[in-house]
This record gives sequence, C-alpha cells and structure tokens, in this order.
Amino acid sequence: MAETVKNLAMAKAINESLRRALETDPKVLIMGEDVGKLGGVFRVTDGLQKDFGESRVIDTPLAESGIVGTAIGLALRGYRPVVEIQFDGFVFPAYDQIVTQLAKMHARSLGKVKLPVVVRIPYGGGIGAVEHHSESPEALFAHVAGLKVVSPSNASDAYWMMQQAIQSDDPVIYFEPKRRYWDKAEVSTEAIPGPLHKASVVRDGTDLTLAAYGPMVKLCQEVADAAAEEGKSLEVLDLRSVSPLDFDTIQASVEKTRRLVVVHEAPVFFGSGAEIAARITERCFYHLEAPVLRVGGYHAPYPPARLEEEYLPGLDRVLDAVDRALAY
Amino acid sequence: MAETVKNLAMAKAINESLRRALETDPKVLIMGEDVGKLGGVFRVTDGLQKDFGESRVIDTPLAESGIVGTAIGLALRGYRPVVEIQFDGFVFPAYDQIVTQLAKMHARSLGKVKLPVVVRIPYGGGIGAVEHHSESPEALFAHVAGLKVVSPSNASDAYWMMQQAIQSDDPVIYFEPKRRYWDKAEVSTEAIPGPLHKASVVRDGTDLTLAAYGPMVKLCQEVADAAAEEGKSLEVLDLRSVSPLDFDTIQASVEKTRRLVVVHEAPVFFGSGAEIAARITERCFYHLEAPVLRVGGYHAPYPPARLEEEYLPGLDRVLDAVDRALAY
Amino acid sequence: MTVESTAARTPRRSAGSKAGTAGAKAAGTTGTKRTTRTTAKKGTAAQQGADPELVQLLTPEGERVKNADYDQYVDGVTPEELRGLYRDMVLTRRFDAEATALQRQGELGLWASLLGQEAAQIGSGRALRDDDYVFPTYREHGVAWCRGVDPTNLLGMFRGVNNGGWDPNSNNFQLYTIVIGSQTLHATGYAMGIAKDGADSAVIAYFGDGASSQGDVAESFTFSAVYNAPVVFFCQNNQWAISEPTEKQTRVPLYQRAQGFGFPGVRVDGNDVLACLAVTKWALERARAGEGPTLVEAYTYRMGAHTTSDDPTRYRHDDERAAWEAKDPILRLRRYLETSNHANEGFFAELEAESEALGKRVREAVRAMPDPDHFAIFENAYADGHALVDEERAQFAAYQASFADVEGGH
Amino acid sequence: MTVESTAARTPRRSAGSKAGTAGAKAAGTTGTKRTTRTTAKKGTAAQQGADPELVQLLTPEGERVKNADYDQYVDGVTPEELRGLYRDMVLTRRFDAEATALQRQGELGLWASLLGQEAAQIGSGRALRDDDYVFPTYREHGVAWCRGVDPTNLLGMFRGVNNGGWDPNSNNFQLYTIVIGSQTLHATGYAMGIAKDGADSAVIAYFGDGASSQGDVAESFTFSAVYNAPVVFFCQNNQWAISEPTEKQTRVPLYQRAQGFGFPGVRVDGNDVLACLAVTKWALERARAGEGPTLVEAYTYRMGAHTTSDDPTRYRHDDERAAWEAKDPILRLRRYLETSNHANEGFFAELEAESEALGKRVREAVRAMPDPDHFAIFENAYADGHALVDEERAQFAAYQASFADVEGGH
Ligand SMILES: Cc1ncc(C[n+]2csc(CCOP(=O)(O)OP(=O)(O)O)c2C)c(N)n1
Ligand SMILES: Cc1ncc(C[n+]2csc(CCOP(=O)(O)OP(=O)(O)O)c2C)c(N)n1
Ligand SMILES: [Mg+2]
Ligand SMILES: [Mg+2]
Repeated sequence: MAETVKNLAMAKAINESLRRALETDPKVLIMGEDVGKLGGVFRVTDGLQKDFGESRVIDTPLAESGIVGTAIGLALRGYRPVVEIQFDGFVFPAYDQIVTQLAKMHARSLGKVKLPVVVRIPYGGGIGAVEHHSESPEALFAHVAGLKVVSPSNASDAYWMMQQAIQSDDPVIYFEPKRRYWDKAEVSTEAIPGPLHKASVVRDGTDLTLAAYGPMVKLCQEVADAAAEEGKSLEVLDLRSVSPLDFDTIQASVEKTRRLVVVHEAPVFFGSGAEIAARITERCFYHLEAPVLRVGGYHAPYPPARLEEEYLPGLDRVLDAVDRALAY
Repeated sequence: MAETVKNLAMAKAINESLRRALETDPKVLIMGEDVGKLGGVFRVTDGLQKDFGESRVIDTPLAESGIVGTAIGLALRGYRPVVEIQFDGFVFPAYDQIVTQLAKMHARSLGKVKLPVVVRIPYGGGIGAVEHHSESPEALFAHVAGLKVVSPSNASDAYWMMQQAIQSDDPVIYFEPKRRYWDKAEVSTEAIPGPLHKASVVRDGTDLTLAAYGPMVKLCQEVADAAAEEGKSLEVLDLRSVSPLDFDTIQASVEKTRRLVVVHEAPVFFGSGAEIAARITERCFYHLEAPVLRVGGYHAPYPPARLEEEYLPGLDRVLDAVDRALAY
Repeated sequence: MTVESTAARTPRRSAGSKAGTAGAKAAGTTGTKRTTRTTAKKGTAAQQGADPELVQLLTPEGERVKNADYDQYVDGVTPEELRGLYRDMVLTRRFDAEATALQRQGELGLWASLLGQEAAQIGSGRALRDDDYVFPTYREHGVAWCRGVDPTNLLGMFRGVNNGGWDPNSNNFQLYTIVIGSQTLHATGYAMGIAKDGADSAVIAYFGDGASSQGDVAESFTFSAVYNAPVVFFCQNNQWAISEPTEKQTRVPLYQRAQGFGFPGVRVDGNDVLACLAVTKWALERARAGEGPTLVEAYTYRMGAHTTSDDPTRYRHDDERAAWEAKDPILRLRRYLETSNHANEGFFAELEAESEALGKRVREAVRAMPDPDHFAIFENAYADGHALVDEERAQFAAYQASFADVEGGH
Repeated sequence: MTVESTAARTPRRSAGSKAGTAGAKAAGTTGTKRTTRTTAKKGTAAQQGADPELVQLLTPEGERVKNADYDQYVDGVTPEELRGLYRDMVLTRRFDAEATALQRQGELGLWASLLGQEAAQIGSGRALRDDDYVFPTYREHGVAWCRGVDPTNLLGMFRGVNNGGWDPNSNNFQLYTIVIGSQTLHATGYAMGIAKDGADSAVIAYFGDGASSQGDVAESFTFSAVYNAPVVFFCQNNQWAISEPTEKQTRVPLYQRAQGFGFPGVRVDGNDVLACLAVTKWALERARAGEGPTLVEAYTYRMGAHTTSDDPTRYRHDDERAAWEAKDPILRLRRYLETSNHANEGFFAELEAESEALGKRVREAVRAMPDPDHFAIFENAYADGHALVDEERAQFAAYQASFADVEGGH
C-alpha cells in the first residue's frame, strides 16, 4: 500500500478492502452471483477475480441458500468466505441457512466451531429500482442471536468495517447502503479504526439527538444543517452497528440533549427504532423530555420507484419529527 | 353441531375449528408434513384426512418452501389452504415464500389477487424439546407488511381465531403455543367472537398492566394472582394479535394503571415488547410513571431443554419486573 | 389500446373434464424415451448448440425438417397461422426494441429485453389455450403478447409506477416474478388446484437457466411429480444468467434434470418457433391427459444485455453473439414463409407498417402514464385492512395537508 | 469412556495430494452406466424391495453373491474385519436399544433409533478414512461409532443438556443437524475447501428419503456438480419420513435423482453391510480421484418408530415391518460368518458380554451427566462477545444473586 490516503467512492473503498483481505489472508474467499468477470452488479468486486483467480473469487450458481450453506462448509474447513447477496430482497432464500445454521453453529458446538463468514448485502432504496431491490431487512437479522449486523455510512467506515468484519470470528451481516456507493470520502489505509460496534458522534449538538446508520446518516446531517439555520442544535449519531447497538453512546448523548429521534429506511413497526426507543427510555427515563420518536418506512411493501420519495424518510419528515419532539 | 359448548384442549379446539372449516367451505384445504394419517405430530389434524380425503387434507413432501409456495398457487386458483409448519424452527426454509410472495402479492397485483392462506406454526418452549422445537419467531413476521400475525392463549380463542383466520382474505400467521395445547377450556361453537385483532382485558387491575399473548398469558394471570397476595392489583391483557397490535386497548389500560410490563418468550432484543414500549411511550408519555419494562428471552440461541426454565420468563422474573416498575 | 391477437384462440374450457388423447399418450412415451440418455461427463453437452437431442422442425436456413414425434403437433398449422406466428415475433421484437429505446430516453428505469427469445416465447405461448395459466418470470413479453396482455401494461413496473400492472386473472397471465424461481411453485400449486377441480386446463411456468439452480425450482419438480400436476416447466436456456454461463449452473444439459424427478424432459431449438409450438403442445396434452409434468428446455440465446443496466462486453465475446445471429428466429421463419410461398411482399410491408404503429402507440402510452397517487403506498397492503396502516395513512394525510396549509397560507 | 474401534483405520492423510486410481476410474464408468435407466412411470420402482438395480453382495440368507463391479472393493476384507463389522453393528444396536430404554426411563427427552439401519451406517462409516469428514443428520449413531465419537456424547442433546456435545473436528464428525437437508450444503462447501486445499480427502453427507425433497439438497447437488466437489451423498432411504412413505417424496427411485445433475447415482442394499462398504468405497475413490460427487441410496428400513415420540401404528402395518425383519442386517452377516466359518461361538459369546458392558456403561454415564450451569445460556452465543449478551449476563447474575441473598437471609 503505497498511498495511505485516497479519495474513494464507497463501492471502491469496499473493493479495496476486499482486495487487501485477499492479499493478506489466503483463507479469504469472495463468493456470489456475478462477482467474477462482471465484478458484481455494483462493481464492488471489480478486478478481484482477474487478480486472485477463480478459486478465490467464485461465481456461484444462482441459489442463495447454496451460497451461504457452502460458505458455512468452507468456513468449517478453515476458510473465511465473504459472500455477496446481489440485492436485499434476495437474501431470504438464504434466511434459513443464516438464522439457523450460520447464527447458531458456534453455540451449538459449545464454542468448538467458529464461522467467520461475512454476508454482504447492498440494501435500501432511493435508486429508482424495481421491486425487491430497495428493502432494508436489518431488523430481521438483528433479532437473531449469533449474528452481528453492521452498516457503514461512508467510504472510510466501509473500508475499515469490512476489514474488521472479515477478521471477526463471528458471522457478520454487512449491509451496504447502495445509494451511498458513489459518495466519495477520504480513506486512509493506515488509520487505526475504533471498535466495529461503536457508534460515533458525527456532529455535536445540545437540543436533540438524531440517531441513524447507513444511508440515513447523511440525511440526518443535512437535517442538522437545516435545523441549525432555524437555531436548533442537533447532535447526530452514526450508529454503525445494529447488533449490538451501542446504547452507551446513545445514552450519553440523550442524557445531554434529552430528546431522541431515530431514523431508518426500514419500516418503523418492529424496526431498529423500536428497540432503541424501548431501551433508551428505560435507561434515560428521567432525562427524556419527549418520547423517542421514530422516522422510517411505513407498514406497507416497499413501493414502486415513483413513490419511494414519499415512502422514505426525507428532510422534511425528519424535521417534522424533530419539531414534534421539541414541542414536548 | 349438536353441542354448543364443549370442554376442549386447545389442540382439539383447533382440530374442531379446522373440521368446521372443511365442512362449511369446500375450498378449504389442509396441507403439511404428516397432517394426514398421523394427524400431525401434535394430533391437531387428527381424523381430518380420514373424513375429508387425501385431496383436501394433504400430506406434502418434506419441503417447507414448497408447501407455502404451492399453497400460494392453490390460493390463486381459489382455494383457502391452511398450512402446517411442523415446528417453529422449521419455518425458515419457507421464509422467502412467506415474506416475498405471500405477504406482497396482494399489493403487487394492486389488489387483484387475494391470498387467503393460513400458516399454522406450533411455537414456543417449555416442553423439553430438542433444538429448533421451542422458538418464538413472531417478530420476524410482524415486521413484514402484508402479513397478519396472531396467537391464541386458550382453547376458545384458538377455535374462533382459526375460524376468523381462515375467513380472512389476508395471509395469517397463526402461532399455536404448543405448551398450551393440552390446556382445556370451555369452547362455545356458537359464540359470536370479537374482532380477530382486538386485545382483551382478561383481568382488571389498577397498579400496573401486564401485556402478553399466546403461552405467556397464563403465566401473567398467575403473576397477577401472586401479586394480589402482596396487595398489588395487576391488569392483564391478552393481546391475541401481534400484527396489527391493538394499541388502543393497551393505551386505555396504561392510562389507567400508568405502568406496563410486556412479557413474551421471544428474545427481548427487537421483539414485540420493543414495538409496544416505543409506541405506548409515545402515546402515553405523560401518563407513564415508569418506563415500559420487558421480560422475554435473552439474546442467545434457545438453550437446551435443561436450561429452558432459566431462559424463559417465569413467575419470579415477571414479578421482579413488576417490582422494578412499581419502584419508580 | 387492445392487443391484436393473431392465432386462433380456443374457447375457455376451465370447467371441462379431463380426457386423455391417444396422441398425447403416444407422445408421452416418446418423451420418456427422449430423456433416457445420461451424461455424467463434465461440461460437454451443456454448451453444445448442435445437440443431437435438440428437437428442430425448421433449420436456421428456413428448411422444414421432418420429425416423426412432433410433426403431428404442427401438421394442422395453416399458412395464415404461420404468418400469425411471424407477425407475433416481429411485433414482439418491435415492442421490445421500443421499450429499450424508452429506457435510454429515461421513460423507463430499466428494461429486460427478450431479443433473440421470440421463437421460444411465441411458440410456447401460442400452444396454450385461454383456460391455461401462465406463470412468467420477468422477460416473457412475447408470452404476454400471446395472452392478450396489453404490452404497455408490462412497462409499468419498469417505469416504476407499479409492481405489476395487470390483473393476472384477466388473461390467465400471472404478474412478473422477480425473485428467481419462486413462481414455479405457484405454478405447481395452481396446477394442483386444476387437478382438484377435475378441469383439463394446464399451467406453464417460465424460468431461466440460472433459475434452474434455485431450491424452489427443484421443490416444484418434486411437488408436481408427486401430485402429478398438469404443469409444463418451460426453461428458456438463453446461455446466460447475467454474467454467468450455463456451466456455472449445471454440468449436463438442463432438460435431463427432469428424469431424476420422474418426468420427461426434452430440449427444443428455442429459436425455432414451430418446434417450440409442437413440443409445448405435446407437453400440454400430456398435462391435460393426466400424465403430469414435463420439462421443456428451449435452447436459445440472450442476444442483448441482461437488462439495460448490464454491460455484457465485460464477460462475453461478440463472436458468440454473431454465431447466434445466424440462427435468428424471425429470419428463419421468414425464409420458410418465402420459399414456401406462404407470404408475399404485401404481407411483409403491411407488417412493417403495423410494427411502426405499434412502436408509436407504445411510446405515446408510456409518456402519458401518470405517476401514482401518493396514497397508493398504503393501498392494497392488506385485503381486509390493518389498524396500523390506517393510522399511518392518516398521519401521512395530515403531514401532506400541513404542506398544503403552508403553501395555501403563502 | 473410549470407543472400542474395530476395523483398521487408515492413517490421516488430509495433506496428501490428489491421485486417481485405475480402479476408481473403472468403477466411475460402471456407476455411470448404472444410472442410465429412466422410469417416468408413477410409484413403481420407488416402493419395490427387489429392484434389479440394487447392489447386493450378501443375500438376506447370508449368501455371498458375486458382483463384477463392486467385489474389488471388498476382496481384501479379512475375516477379522468382517467380525469387526459384525461387532460394530451389534454394539451399535445395543447402544441404540439402551438409549431407547433410557428415554422410557425419563433419562432422555427423546431418542431417534437407528434400528434396522446398522448395515447402511457401519458399511459406509467403515469405508471412510480418518481424514474424511462426515456430515450426519440426527440418526447416524452407527457412523458416529465408526468415527470414534464417544456414544454417550450423542446423548447430550437428547437428554437436553446441550445441542451437540462433541467437537466436530476431533473425529471429523460434524454435529447432528436437525433442520432437514441443511447439512448437505455444509458438506458440499467443506468438500469445495478440500479441493481448494489440493487434498485428497473426501466428505460424506447423510440424509434421508424425506430430506431428498428439500431445496437445500438439490442445491447441494448443483454446487457439488458444478465445482466437482469430492462429496458422497449418502441417502438412507428407510422408506419413511415420520408418517410419510417414500411415494410422498418421489415417484421414481431416489438414486436416479443424481443423473439429472450430472453425476452417478447408485442404489445399494442398505441392509447388506458388505455392499454398503463396497459402494461407499467406490464413491469415495471417485471423489478422491477428482471425479466429483456421487449419490448412494441405501435401501433400508426404519424398524422402529421415527423417534420415541412417534406412534407408527397410526400409519403403517406390522406386516411391512415383519417382511423387513427377514432382511435384518445383523442376522445376515451372522449367517455368513457362521457358514463361512469366519467366527466361532466364542466370538459371539464374548461380543454378547461386551455388549452388556457397553449398555451398562452408557446407562451409568447418562445418569451421571450433570445439568449445565445456568450461565451456559450466555456462553458461546458469540465467539468475539456481544455487548448485549454481556449486559444480559450481568443482569441475570444479579437476579440470581438476589435469590441467594434472600435464601441466605432466611
Ligand atoms: C433470488 C434471486 N437472486 C438473484 C436475483 C438477481 N438476478 C436477476 S436476474 C438474474 C439472472 C437470471 O438468469 P436466468 O434464470 O438464466 O434468466 P435470464 O435473465 O437469463 O432470462 C439474477 C441473478 C434475483 N432476481 N432473484
Ligand atoms: C426443515 C425441517 N422440516 C421438518 C422437520 C421435522 N422432521 C424431523 S424428521 C422428519 C422426517 C425426516 O425423514 P427422512 O429425511 O426420511 O429421515 P429419517 O427420519 O427417516 O431418518 C421431519 C419431517 C425438520 N426436522 N426439519
Ligand atoms: Mg438465462
Ligand atoms: Mg426416512
């Protein structure tokens, strides 16, 4: 690694992180549909098969359960597979292998077996795609013990969190916010990253805390900008990890601001916001001046592209929630 | 139906409800593994194939995705399949068909297609079973729009909620609390039931509300008995439906008692209690004297049978939560 | 806009009773024989174009070749019907090209072109009766055409105004299914229902070479065989699943997959509309006669990109495409029509004009397609309603109204 | 308690290089031929016991019959090894009976008996090398025995003290997998890893007739064929999946499933330990020689209930069981040992005593098995820890301590 700081789009940052893992650990494998010559439909694995060969960057048959199931077998043999699910809506054929085998085998074996498998899932909406290409199913994985669930919001985190996910001896579901794939940021290939599951305060504020992860962090920063113009000081947290959730960091922020709004693309009902609201209310009962409010998707299937702007949390809807919270 | 009131175990009540549906609607089908001659591993479909034939009570190949997927096709042809998943932990091979097809086809077709499919899932622990036979995955279905999720707590509800689930034009995931299968209750075959998704107040109280569904309702009633001996008056709600949740009934109760403890077997993290806590806190912010507390499973795979008593919410753990809530 | 249906459509007979035909039974035996060869060698026949097992009635040069097993299924095809098949293919291709253009112009978000697969789709589509039911994947624009589905309806989901814009029951053509393989189980269940009803309709399920790897497809084979369901599995092996060639899904020809599940499989020249018509008719008759499922592998080629988002230059060579151009399904039928004097210049000229008109109408219809009302988000999530949806709809309405107020107030 | 291993075990060779053997190649061809017959007729061969394709080396009467293809795989088996196979089967059956009894006595919550399947399991299990890897389902007590897994370890999950009580890597024997079919994909992935490593080990995946319907099993066939993975799929067709006979899963013999995926399938008499040994050895050699996967269908019978929770009188007749009793795997090897003078009275008497001792030791070990510590709930949920688990563990500890306080206070 000659250069230590590069300005990279998130997709490219993940690509470089995968490349580094392939270089440094001969046990790392890349598996998935179209990850080889094509480099994946988002080009996240671009050039890797060319440089590391078909034995390490593996185009698989079109069968998600097969992909995850064989990745488990490869992990049992000592490999560290990084599996790509082409889109969020296509992870469900693999759901059984993920929640029943990948998540539980370590415990089932009383710790004898480790499954260091990373499941990469491009997720979320906002790119005008057809059905099943815009979903945010993270809650369906966070509820399941044995899995870790993370989602970077920027290229630098994407790079480092992938390094950490691959090094983790636990299975990690790595949600990539596809509408941020093309957003660029400085990525240092030598920075020493913080812990994988630690939230970060990306903007300090005093009046209210906005908590988000993945694609919604950028939106929350824009909300904070807009609110600042109206004289409101919002703190913005990038949660980075959905399981575990870094409640300590949220709690510290809420004890200061006394108000919390959680934002995610996934439906609100049984979503991450519910868990955060429940636990933070428990932890900060006497600090909260307002109930924790949630902004997210509605309880309806993800709509066709021409409606997604209305369906997804946007600047106005988050500001509206901020106003409602501040009105208490 | 000569007799109008019978004393039935829950398993038998469901059996009679299925029988009634088969009798009254020629489009109703029963499908699943071992539902025929064996009558299901819990005998819930006992005798039905003998009386209605193999064309209506169908032993299927051992493939859950196939069972739900073909049930969808049968529903498209005008049938009303009632599908049995043998145990909670075996629903995941069918998860894709359930969340992507069964849940969304009505919306996808702009309302042209209806899928009146009932998916019966014996769930929950407490019966000393081996792995995968004691799970409570209801949150993984409630998060998904397009599905309705219910769970009866007693034989009478089991009978009537099954009638209503079969009559519903929406897919219904019907969770049967297997450790209550053998509990008996009076079942009137002529009672006019309330709405399927309405919670019921099964015990009036003034100091705190306990909300539960399925297997935990009986426990909460026992908790209320024990608390009464200590002079505490607990109100007990049987939620009956997990999606939709009857927030109005919970809200009314909490506005009176000002304290709420939610109890379920499923892991607390991202469980039903989170959604209830978040929304009730929003609705009752100025009424609540204490944070909504949750009692449920830990964030760990369901343990082997000899540990389940420690894992599952029991009398003492719920009482402990009640005490903590009352201490605010 | 109505659909200009060509081939004679048989009357709807979904309530009819089941009746085997001698022809179907004979063919059934043939089909069984047809599946007996086994190859356990790796990566040979799967890639070969000139498989000796390939059913072909029209050569790429447009010559009609005899086939003892399948001729009977097309012997009655009149010159008019032949011209109809040609017209179907030409108009389908024109529609497809128009959609691709509309995507480039930004009117559609995406398009999945069927270019090259017209014969497989029109041949099989025209083998169906009205009371049969079709379960497509997302590329069956030619089959939709045969079913009388308004082609502009197909564009809704690619434009992003809906997730499927037609009533499946109007034309017995289910909505496009994007999650690969799922619909084969729906097709099987539907066929089980037909059998329960004692009807003699049949079902056809379309899927791709890539889809053959999905567990759901295998399960549909198992269920249909065990219940002897009247379903035809029609696999368009277009050689590619996005960037992956068929060798990444199987090491023997796909039609052989069926025999291990206990029903016949046959490989047909997917660029030969007559052969596709004949083989599908045979398979449908088997289904109607109570002989259960059949797998048809239509050996064809995806001439274009996977979708408009795809760049095939990254993974395949132009010469492969060039080789397949010589086997073009439309060209070969045209040659046959010309050499057999079944069509004259006037026919082709008229069709050219009709084709242009179709393109124009599709263009106009798409441009006029309105965006859905915002409240459509909440419609049809449930058939019987859901308290939370009602609550969220009301909040959404209030929220929307607050802007109207603000705007009104200004 | 150590396991009294019988048959000679070959040295561990996982780092060895891949080398084809002439014998394996010849057999490979044979196996291919073996899979060529196709049956599209419904429900015939699937039920037949006396299938002409059934590989058998020992008749039910204990007569050794010649087999040109498979004799070579058992020609070198010594009388001592034969006695070893017999001993394995007898002790496995004794262990199994003991476990059933322990369940009746309340020491186990459940037991899944292998009664009747001893030959399939011991024959295939003894074909393995130490460096091979086994992916069982939940009934492979005989295979576990061959692998040297302490039988009492198998009882932990049935007693409810753990979900699998051994280290899979100690004996290359994966934990029991309850969710049907899942392990076939793990086996395939593991085999892919062996191939990547350039080792010449092989993998064997066990599953049942019911499991053959699961999509995961079909996907494992696809993956193993496409990657040419060194895996043997060993299907014990014991005629029943709980209450469902094999006709509910397939309408042709299961071994035929393989050919449509491009690899050979063979049906072996699952009650003939010699045949199972020979066929599995052949399949393993194919795998080692780089010839890819094989499907072995061991045609056998579940003599007992599905598990101790099951009541087979509800769905099957006693005469079926009686017919299979005549084909008992242990009885036929005993007859052969006796007529061929490979074993004397002393051997059988000694084995009887050993068998009793085994039963006693299992009984004692189970009764002594302690309940797990309460905190085991939180152990091993994660390898690297998880903040929430730590928090919940601490709360649990405090909660438990509060009782101690109360009790201490009294
Ligand atoms: C379950 C699932 N996984 C992945 C995808 C993404 N995807 C869309 S089309 C496609 C390839 C399909 O290939 P094939 O079945 O041959 O059909 P074709 O596109 O060639 O018509 C893939 C991988 C999907 N739609 N569904
Ligand atoms: C996915 C899944 N579905 C259902 C079950 C319940 N179940 C346990 S064993 C069994 C039958 C298995 O039959 P087979 O594969 O023939 O194996 P056998 O028990 O005969 O050895 C069933 C349905 C399960 N364990 N997993
Ligand atoms: Mg294809
Ligand atoms: Mg079986």
